[in-house]
Amino acid sequence: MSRKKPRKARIPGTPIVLPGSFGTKSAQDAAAQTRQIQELIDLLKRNHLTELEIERAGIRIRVRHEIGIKTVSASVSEAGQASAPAVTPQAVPASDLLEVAAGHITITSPIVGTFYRSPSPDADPYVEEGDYVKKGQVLCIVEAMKLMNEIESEVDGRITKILVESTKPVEYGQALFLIDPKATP
Amino acid sequence: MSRKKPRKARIPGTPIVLPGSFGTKSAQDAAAQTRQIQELIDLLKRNHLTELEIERAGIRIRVRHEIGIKTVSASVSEAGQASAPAVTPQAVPASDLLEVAAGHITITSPIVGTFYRSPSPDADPYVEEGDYVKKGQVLCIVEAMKLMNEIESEVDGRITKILVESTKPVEYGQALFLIDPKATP
Amino acid sequence: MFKKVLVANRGEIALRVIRACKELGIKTVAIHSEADAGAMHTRAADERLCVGPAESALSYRNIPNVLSAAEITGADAIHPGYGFLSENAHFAEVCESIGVKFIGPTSENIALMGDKAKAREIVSSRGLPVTPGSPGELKSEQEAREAATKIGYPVIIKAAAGGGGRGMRVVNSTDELGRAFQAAQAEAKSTFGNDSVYLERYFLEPRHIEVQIAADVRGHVVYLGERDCSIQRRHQKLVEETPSPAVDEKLRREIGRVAVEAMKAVHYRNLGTVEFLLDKDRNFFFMEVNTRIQVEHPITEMVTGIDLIKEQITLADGQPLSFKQPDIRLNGHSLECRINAEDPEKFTPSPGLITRYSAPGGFGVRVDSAMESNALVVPHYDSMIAKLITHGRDRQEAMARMRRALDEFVIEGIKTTIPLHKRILTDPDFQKGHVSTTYLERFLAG
Amino acid sequence: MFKKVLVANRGEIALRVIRACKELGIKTVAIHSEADAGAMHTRAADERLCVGPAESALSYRNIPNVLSAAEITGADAIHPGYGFLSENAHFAEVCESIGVKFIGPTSENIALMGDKAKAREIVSSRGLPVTPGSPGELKSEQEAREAATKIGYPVIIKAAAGGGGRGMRVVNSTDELGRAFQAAQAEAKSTFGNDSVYLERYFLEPRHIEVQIAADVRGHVVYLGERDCSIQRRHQKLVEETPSPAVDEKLRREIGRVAVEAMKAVHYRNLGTVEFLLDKDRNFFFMEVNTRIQVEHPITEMVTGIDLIKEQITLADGQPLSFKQPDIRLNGHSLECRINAEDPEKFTPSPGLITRYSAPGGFGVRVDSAMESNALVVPHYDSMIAKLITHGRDRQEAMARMRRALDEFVIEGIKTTIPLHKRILTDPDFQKGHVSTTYLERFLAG
Repeated sequence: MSRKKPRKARIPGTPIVLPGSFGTKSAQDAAAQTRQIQELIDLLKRNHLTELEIERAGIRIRVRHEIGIKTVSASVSEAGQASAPAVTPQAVPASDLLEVAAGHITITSPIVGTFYRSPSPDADPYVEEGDYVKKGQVLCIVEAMKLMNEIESEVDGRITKILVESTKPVEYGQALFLIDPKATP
Repeated sequence: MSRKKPRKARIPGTPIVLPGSFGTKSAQDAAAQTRQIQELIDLLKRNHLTELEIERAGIRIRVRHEIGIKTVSASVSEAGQASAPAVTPQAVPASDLLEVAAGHITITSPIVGTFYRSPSPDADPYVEEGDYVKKGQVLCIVEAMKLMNEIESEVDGRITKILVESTKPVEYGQALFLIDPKATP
Repeated sequence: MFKKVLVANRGEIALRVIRACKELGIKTVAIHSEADAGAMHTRAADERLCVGPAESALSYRNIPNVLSAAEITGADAIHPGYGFLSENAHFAEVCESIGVKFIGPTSENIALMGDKAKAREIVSSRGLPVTPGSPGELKSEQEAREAATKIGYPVIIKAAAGGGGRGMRVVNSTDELGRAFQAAQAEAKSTFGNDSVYLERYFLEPRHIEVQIAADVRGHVVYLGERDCSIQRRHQKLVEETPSPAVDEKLRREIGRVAVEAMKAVHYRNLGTVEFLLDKDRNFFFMEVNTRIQVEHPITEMVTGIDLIKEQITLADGQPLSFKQPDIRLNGHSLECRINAEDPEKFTPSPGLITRYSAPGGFGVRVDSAMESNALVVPHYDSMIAKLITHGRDRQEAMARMRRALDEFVIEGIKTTIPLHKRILTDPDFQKGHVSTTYLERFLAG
Repeated sequence: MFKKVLVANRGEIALRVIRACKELGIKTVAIHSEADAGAMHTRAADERLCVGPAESALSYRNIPNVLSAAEITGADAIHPGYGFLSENAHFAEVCESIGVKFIGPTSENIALMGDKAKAREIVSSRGLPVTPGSPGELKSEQEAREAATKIGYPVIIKAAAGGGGRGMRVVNSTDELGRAFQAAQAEAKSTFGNDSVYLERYFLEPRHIEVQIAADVRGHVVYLGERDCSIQRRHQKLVEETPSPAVDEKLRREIGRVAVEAMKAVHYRNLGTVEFLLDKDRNFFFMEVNTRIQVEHPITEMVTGIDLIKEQITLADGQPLSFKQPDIRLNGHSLECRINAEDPEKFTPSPGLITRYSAPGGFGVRVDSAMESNALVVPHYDSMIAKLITHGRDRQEAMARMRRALDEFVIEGIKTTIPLHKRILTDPDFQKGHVSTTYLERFLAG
């Protein structure tokens, strides 16, 4: 799980992958689940929470409300038929997280620090919106404790949005870039 | 309003009358109102309340859950087109209250005191279950502060249930008798 | 000791009394109106009983029903709280006559102190300072005019049976006297059923200082410091504190001594509050005695550590005072904000459903309230829904704590006076302790 | 004074620190893991920042991320709370090196007191009473055998880097020693990464008595009374109180003097707690020093009136102590019950959604908690969800108040230890104050 690596240089960003479906078994289940998710979203909003997670009978639903970004995202992962353990100290593997958005992959910050779009103040930015990038290409730097941590793209695709201004602080897990993995030059 | 009379002998009981309908204007209204009432009932139960009353735009809804008797009763009264005053210190007139039950009238205690079924320990009870009673007939005594208050029937009918044992304490508004007003000897 | 106490009240004070009884191992009976069925105080008690419809005259003030409730539940004492029957001498007398202990002063104490003019007369006759005014009831406009001329304008005409600002008229000059006298008399008659009025000097920017006293059946009387209740709107207190920023140790002892003497003079029993007016030159004058536990009693509890409700109960039981005068040490400073279900600017009542309620907590914060999420604030009674009380090592800390507690307090679904309290607590005049009974009026206008 | 404090913790202690900062007019930054996004402590702060995933090693204990969070938010001090990084000398040192004030003792204080054997040695060298035991680390089984023979059985082998009962073995006779020594060493190695162990006399039914001390940069040290934390289950405290029923004024002064001397010997700064063992004959022995604010600090606040978190902050700022030894008066009695999200009989964790939360209130009741209705108790951290603290004029009143407050406390949706606390509070032995560190084990078995 790349997002659990301790701070070091060249930490690749953690992509959030959009799945084809919620992974439910039937249309009925899907409808029930949608309702349940809606209820959770309501509960979330009503209580001014930013995150709510419920795990029951192998289904895990997590609803999250990014107060800064003002979008509601929901993720569902199914742990199969076996009833899930009561206590799950492990975080969900990044690849199981789903972004309910326009089919884009999000590159998030794996550490807390200051976001820089270029290697030095007078250098050009690593990337601009609209650029095509390759997996492994450096997208930005997050500086923490005087160390420059280069953040790489984990996919090929096109930068559709740069979400943070250069020199701004970023928290752990904060979305930095949106990449369209289906775009080709 | 008889229920507001201060304590004195021969206070007639306060009947709770069952209406034909909720008095709504259309089927649609009725459905919306039913939903609203259901919501209130849920709110009531969820919060372990015994009573909840809402007044808005001429509609007044009151839901009540008698913890002792374990039934849920709801009452609705319509104050016409005029918007109701924000503050209504007046109690609902007894005749507007509806008992959602088996078409029976409830005789309640207008005072706090001790319930006696007979005028003296060695006398016969005023009435027994199954008896036919006339409007104005004494049904029982509620003793308070050494004063014997005779409780009369406000309707003709048949005593279908005596709800309190003799010598037991009763609170204000406590149901004492159920009377079937449609029964004839 | 009592086995079972009936609490003849509702809301936070009913809950307060029930809590004290629980800690003393005494069973409790809650009474309630139909509007309060399921209210928190009824759930907190061991037994509950409906005593009438929403109108308090037919339920909480309904003496036959309240006494019947005590009778059928076997309660051996009644705590009246404040308001309702708490200062009803007839009720206290009937309780005594049927062998149910009234937790409060004697019916004679209540009757005497209920007649404000007479109370002033007695206190004055002992050589204690009372506000300069007519010696007793004013029989005519002429008498009023003579008294006013003797005392000097401005004067205030008050109803002898009064309270809460009703039947009061400020008179600035001889021209205004005639009309004011008649108006005050008429209002006294219509409000209290008694047109007896008296007259006092009217002070500009005075402080309302009151002294908590406690007296046992042996006649020992102790004072528990003062409370400064100068922040009032239309004679309704909003913020109270102890000690008063205007009272030093020497003045405290003087006022305390006067309060104790006044209470001894009338053979007072149980808890009571002696109200004084403190002028700008630190002269103080007796105003009246409140023969009940007061809304703002918690701030005295915070600085003395003494549970005043428990003390009321044990005193009513005939036990001696649990402390002597030298035991009373005032530790730190305490403030109380009364949170009302009202628009914080227009002061219109705001009853309704509380959709979310979350009270502040932590060190030095006390909340006395019978509210919770999904509770209904019914429109039939007083609008006060919570008392927020803070304690600190000094006034600065108590104020800082109050500000952070007000910030934490969440009450949604209705309007409350919390925003007003936040404004007061950040006002430089308040922070410096520069307040009087006219402070709030100016503050709201400014 | 600090402008902005980063609170490197979560739950009730994070909220506690934020409240203190608010009252001091200091801005706050909350950090949180992904599992705690939206937790109450994050909403109470002025700023909030995610520092990692649920696992505390990658978030709350993640030194680079925590320090980066301080850096990018411009915080000039960090309060570590308890647990997590609070007793990490390396963290304190790095804070100092980058110019962010660590609110707590010096890194040297932490490092020294973290080595329990060395701490005992220093204290013992000053002629202060320590539990009879090996002078320092035991290099071999043979050394352990000699030390045990000299001290007399039973003895207890402890990990030098230990805490919380890990790496401890009671040895009743010479036969058991070999196996116990090896087991303790292995467990110390695996738990703390350091197989250094030492040995002490093992007492039957001792009391755990700890003394709160505070020290400023000028070297003034004051003690703030003791806390009796004898009620423990597997070395986890459940109920604490002050004063201890076993400590009178004379003993308090003796233990206090020893605590102050020990802290002066190591040039201690800021707040700390000196733990003692008190045997049945009222002999007391130094055990160790906790170099953090403790969970049970509120009971000391209740009886002294002093806000210990604020004192930590002003001391870290270099200000002198806000009190001298004679200012410390213990008013009344205070108890704390730790409410855990656990099955009250099997002690299995009970995380989940709190469907209804209603905390007790009123006089003498304090709740420190970051819970509310619809809050989620996440399974990743400590199970303590609330501290219920009561204060009374005496032990009787504090206990009665605790019983009624426990009755009022509503937490639905998960299991809590409230039923266990109710049982303890009504147990005759507890009520008489007849407890020791073995009390709870017997109570649960009985």
